[in-house]
Amino acid sequence: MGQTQAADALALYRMMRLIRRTEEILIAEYHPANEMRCPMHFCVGQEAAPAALSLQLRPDDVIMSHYRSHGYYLAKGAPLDAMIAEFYGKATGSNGGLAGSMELAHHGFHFYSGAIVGGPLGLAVGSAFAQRYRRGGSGISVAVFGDGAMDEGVSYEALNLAALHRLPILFLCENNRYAAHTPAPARAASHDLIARAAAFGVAVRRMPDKNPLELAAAMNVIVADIREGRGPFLLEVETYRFCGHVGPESDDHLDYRPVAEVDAAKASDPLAAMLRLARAAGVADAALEEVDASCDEQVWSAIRAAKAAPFPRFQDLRGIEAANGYAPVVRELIDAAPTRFLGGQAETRLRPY
Amino acid sequence: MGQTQAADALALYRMMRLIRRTEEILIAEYHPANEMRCPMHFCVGQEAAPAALSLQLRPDDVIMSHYRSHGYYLAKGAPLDAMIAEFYGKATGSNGGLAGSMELAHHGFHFYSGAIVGGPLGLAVGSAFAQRYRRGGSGISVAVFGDGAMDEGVSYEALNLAALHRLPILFLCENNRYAAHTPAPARAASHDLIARAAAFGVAVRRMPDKNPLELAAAMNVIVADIREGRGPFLLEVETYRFCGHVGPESDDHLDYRPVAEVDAAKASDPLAAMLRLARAAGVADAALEEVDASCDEQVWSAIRAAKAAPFPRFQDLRGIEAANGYAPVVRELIDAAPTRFLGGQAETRLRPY
Amino acid sequence: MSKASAVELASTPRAGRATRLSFGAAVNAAQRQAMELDENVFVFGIGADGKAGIFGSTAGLKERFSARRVFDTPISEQSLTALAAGAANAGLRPVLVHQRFDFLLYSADQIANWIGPWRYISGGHATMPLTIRAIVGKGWGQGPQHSKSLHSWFAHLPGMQVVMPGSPADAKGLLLSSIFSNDPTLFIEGRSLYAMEEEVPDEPYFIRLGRALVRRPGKDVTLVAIGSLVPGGLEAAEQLAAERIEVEVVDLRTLVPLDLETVLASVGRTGRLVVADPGWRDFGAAAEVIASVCERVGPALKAAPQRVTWPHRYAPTSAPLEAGYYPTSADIVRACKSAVAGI
Amino acid sequence: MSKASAVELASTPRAGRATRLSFGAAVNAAQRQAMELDENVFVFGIGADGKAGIFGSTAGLKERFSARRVFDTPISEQSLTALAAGAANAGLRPVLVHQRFDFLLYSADQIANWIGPWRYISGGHATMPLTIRAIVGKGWGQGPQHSKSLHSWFAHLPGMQVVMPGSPADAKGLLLSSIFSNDPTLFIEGRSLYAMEEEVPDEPYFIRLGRALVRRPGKDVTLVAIGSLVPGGLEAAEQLAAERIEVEVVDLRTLVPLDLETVLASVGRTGRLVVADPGWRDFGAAAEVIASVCERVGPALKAAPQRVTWPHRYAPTSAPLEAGYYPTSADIVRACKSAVAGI
Ligand SMILES: Cc1ncc(C[n+]2csc(CCOP(=O)(O)OP(=O)(O)O)c2C)c(N)n1
Ligand SMILES: Cc1ncc(C[n+]2csc(CCOP(=O)(O)OP(=O)(O)O)c2C)c(N)n1
Ligand SMILES: [Mg+2]
Ligand SMILES: [Mg+2]
Repeated sequence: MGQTQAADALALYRMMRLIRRTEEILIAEYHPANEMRCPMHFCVGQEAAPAALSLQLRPDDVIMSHYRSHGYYLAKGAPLDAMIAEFYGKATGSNGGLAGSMELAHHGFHFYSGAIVGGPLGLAVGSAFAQRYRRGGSGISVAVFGDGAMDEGVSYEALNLAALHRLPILFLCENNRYAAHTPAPARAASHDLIARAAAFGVAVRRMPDKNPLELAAAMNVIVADIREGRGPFLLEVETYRFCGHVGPESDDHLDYRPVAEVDAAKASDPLAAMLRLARAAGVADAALEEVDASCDEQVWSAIRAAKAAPFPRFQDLRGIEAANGYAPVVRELIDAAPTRFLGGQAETRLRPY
Repeated sequence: MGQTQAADALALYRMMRLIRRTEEILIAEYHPANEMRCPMHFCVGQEAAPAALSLQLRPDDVIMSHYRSHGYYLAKGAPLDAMIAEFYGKATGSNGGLAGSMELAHHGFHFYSGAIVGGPLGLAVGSAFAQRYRRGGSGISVAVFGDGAMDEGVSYEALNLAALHRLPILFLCENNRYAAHTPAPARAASHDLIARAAAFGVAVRRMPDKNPLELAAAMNVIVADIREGRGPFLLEVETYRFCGHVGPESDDHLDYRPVAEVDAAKASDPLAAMLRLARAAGVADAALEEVDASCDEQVWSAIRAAKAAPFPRFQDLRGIEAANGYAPVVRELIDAAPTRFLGGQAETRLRPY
Repeated sequence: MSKASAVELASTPRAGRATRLSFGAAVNAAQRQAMELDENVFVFGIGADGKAGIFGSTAGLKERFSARRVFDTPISEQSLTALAAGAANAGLRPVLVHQRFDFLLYSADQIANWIGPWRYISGGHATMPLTIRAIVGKGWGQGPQHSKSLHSWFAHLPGMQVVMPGSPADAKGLLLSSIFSNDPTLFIEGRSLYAMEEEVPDEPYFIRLGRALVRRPGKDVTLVAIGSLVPGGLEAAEQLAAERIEVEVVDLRTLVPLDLETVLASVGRTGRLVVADPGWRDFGAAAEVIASVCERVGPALKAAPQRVTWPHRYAPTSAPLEAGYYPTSADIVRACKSAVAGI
Repeated sequence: MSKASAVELASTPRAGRATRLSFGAAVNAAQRQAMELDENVFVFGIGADGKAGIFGSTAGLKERFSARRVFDTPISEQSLTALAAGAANAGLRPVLVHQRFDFLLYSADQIANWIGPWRYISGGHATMPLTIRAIVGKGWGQGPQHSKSLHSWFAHLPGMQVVMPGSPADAKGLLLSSIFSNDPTLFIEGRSLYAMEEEVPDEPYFIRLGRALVRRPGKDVTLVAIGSLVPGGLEAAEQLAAERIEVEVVDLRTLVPLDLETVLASVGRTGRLVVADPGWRDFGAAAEVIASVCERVGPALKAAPQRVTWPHRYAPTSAPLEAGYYPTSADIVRACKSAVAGI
């Protein structure tokens, strides 16, 4: 137990630290370089949830995330280089430079995201449906979204469908108290988000992110239940965004959240807490230092690679856009009997009109 | 109290009976006449809720209803003649023959309906918003919808908005256990509809419709609270549809609901209950018989008038479609200084491009 | 404009047995065979598993394939569409059915913001092989909320295919191709076509998306007919033949991909263009056909192109107003005549 | 085609003082004055009451008019649109703001199924005087979900007005008219126009919806320019003037009502048509302009009409791809030249 605890603590610290440093370095690089030409939503302060999730996931699991997605991309194990290249708009990006940060995806790693609030919930219902439909596998789908997504009607449809079909899906709601610059009280009279999900028959729980080890332990049980077919679960994680809503700049000059609130949140930084927990769990200082150094090196190396990589070419877009053809099963049929694939038909006199 | 009770009982019986007979006579007339050429959703068996509501409403209240609306149209006090003329597609219809049954409305009486499931909730939020915005008045808005509308995401947005703005709105959900031919278990894992609304901070209650007097008494308290600014309320009425989902035909041959269930529901007909309750409250038989006779006469007289009325003319549509002009405040400005209403402008060289 | 090239009717011979089927039955058969061919195909939508089976188009499928692959749903168009999208991305081939086109408007966000861009946005890695069937109501007072056909909306979205069959045999072959296409497809069925019958090959067959069909040759005017106006177009052509006006009827079959080649070849022969489109006039699909042709042939047309569409208003419910609302073969006859006269 | 009639520039003199304003400031001023003129006007949307004020377009309004009339919202596009509709039916004049056009797609049902048909369906009794402002993102990697402009979708709906200003002064006058129009209006603002400055009259004024503006006379080719492509169109015309090609620039201002009269009069003079439309090419707004013109003048055109639009694909994020994506004045120059050459 002590050993697992230490291993988990190290893994959690490693992932949180990687996410934090990725964001910090990108923020620092954004303007001076002026080469990342896409809106980016950073997750500084919100690293605990993706890190805790990363310990639970398998390759055949699927993540459908909102746009504040960098942490979840990394949590799914997708390559940092391809992510940063994507931000630089390079051909080596995980989407070939077409998506940028807001619609970051890595198909091979079953990771997807998008800017439209509320979208991920329904899509994850679809991938969970496919996982269940196929039988055999024990893959699960994770929908990641902010508290703002709980304003959108589609989210309730998705919760209902998931419960109705008892799908293997984790709804992971990051409640950072704000939707962009709109505080919760301007968006609802009642803020008990898990009560809303529970009313549809979805199992629920609310947890703070101040102790990432506990968060990971809770997720471990939840995900195991989901894998075993006990149906969907909504986990609301109470968290806080240290950085601005979008872009590398702080937006605190817009006075949409109290200074004291921001300060208090930063003072109880989950990453700092994780560092303490790791030490307490017996992780050696050397290991922690190695993590710190390696995270920075990974990020810088990805940035160097991204800068050196070629841009995609305009002419390649046509290939992507061209119709994508037909399923193999049909292509076989066509080969077997080409006449079945009718380009046209004999003149037809239709009756009755 | 006894006198009020008797008066209420008579009024309830009158409205329920009028709705029932309207539906029954229209059902009988539909095919033989073949002159009502529009899909119609009858509400036989579901008369208690509209009748109970009718006792609470004032002229400046607004109803936004789903398509199973005939009872609510009458409950709002709108004229029967104009409704039946609308079904016959006549110029004297409340919508000039454009709407038929599915989008029945009477603007003068602030009654509206439509076929798209879920629509009425958001629209009623809008009219309630206007009622509150204007101050002074004590008008309320009523959204009427079936249990099926609780499948649509937009409904949760509407509940949330109503609670957020503490709007004067009654959400009246007729739970007849089916959405068209789809039973509740095929639509949700959890059927506690009021729990869903309560999670948004909306006050809620669930009631059967077997005792219309009790239903009306409960609505009376609820509506008074809403008028006094205590915020939105969702009342779920447990009811049952005796007729087919759409059209004059029964659809029970489609085997979507158990015969025993249908029979049991019909055996505890709320209209029959209301008749007993009225007698018990001391309403004289003569008064009840007068109601019966007068209801039939009203419906037949409306049908005769509808048949005799002219059809709308195709050329009149253009007038309705033409742009509807501008607000009086602007028209005054234009009259005062016509040059302010610029048909064009001097050539403009725009910079920067 | 040259009239040199002879009319080429595509006339691949059909092998095997055929059965006289209604449009609805042909749609049903296509889904049945698609599900037989591929375990990944499933069909869902409000009423999909009921005895009535969405005007018969899904009747019997649940009994044949079980509730796992054919199921009823809550009234949740948005998330049902998202379910289809998520499942398609995972390799399934969902068929989502809407009894009325109007209902799918709830899912415009899912289609325009997610499904349309999905493959492109992924850099070409992901795919989205789903089919959305939408039935367009017509007549008996369907009115403003049960008779819309916004096919031009979805044809305007890059990445979406839009299919509009005009006959039972086409419905079957085009639906099979839609289901097995690797791109998302909106498949639009005119309710008024449902009773139409035709010989339909028994075997599964596939009509390549993006191939218009010259249903009738003619040298005087090209009539591009779409979906539920195909029968009226053929009727008009027959009537006009009696008056020695030869109409070439091009059944467009799919709005996207748009087979402009076939249309241009026909207009090249006739020099005149009429488009019959079962939708609203302004900013609709007919405008695209006309604009595409005019861009390419410009002043070479012999007469101004014409549109025969629904008038630019919502369908009124009152029976006489409704009767005057929908264009008929007589309207197409009139348009063709004026095109021919307007040399 | 006759060239007889001289160019008539609409040139009503402006009375009173004017101030140099950006497009965003002009939009802000229009709302402020509308709220001053009429207590029934209110403004809401995500971020509407914030310090940033939706790119400045609503900044200061809450301070001036209180939270009752200017307020922030949950992320609930569907019900916000329905709120506007219900309130408008009751006689208020709501202005609902979307930071990005893409977000309003959630409310396509409310617009197409309820708002568009509302007045008509009521037999003409009810009204729906609401305005939906939608800002179209452009550049800096806005990508597929932040840069759509589906103006043609809503122009296709009977009962909807669609307004697309191309300059600050027009933005103010058209927005005031939209707000005080008794019909529902979609008001589309190019984000790329926000910094553009112009003299804008201080007083409230109203530009009648459905009046296109000839911004520059020219005898060789008619350029119909829409919304954010108006500046590029004028720039192209200026460049071409140096090469002795005189472009008549018609700023369409509103898609619905469509001022075909002004367009036809111009094409009557020039015989050539290029349409610059800031949206996707296929089944888009430019097709309607071309089809409407060709229907009426047909073979009388001197050259094939042309479209300058966004390519028919989603906006790519990568900077060089994005730079190649949006049409520029150079593309308009090319189209006009080829129209003139293609006699
Ligand atoms: C449908 C839609 N409406 C509005 C927006 C604009 N928007 C972008 S982020 C955001 C706030 C979302 O807040 P939340 O879901 O809590 O996530 P957070 O940013 O706090 O992580 C909004 C309103 C959007 N992207 N999509
Ligand atoms: C958006 C939408 N989807 C589907 C339909 C088709 N439809 C018409 S009525 C109905 C059932 C509605 O059930 P419920 O709300 O319970 O009302 P009830 O008919 O039982 O009174 C359905 C699915 C519709 N009208 N609108
Ligand atoms: Mg948030
Ligand atoms: Mg029901």
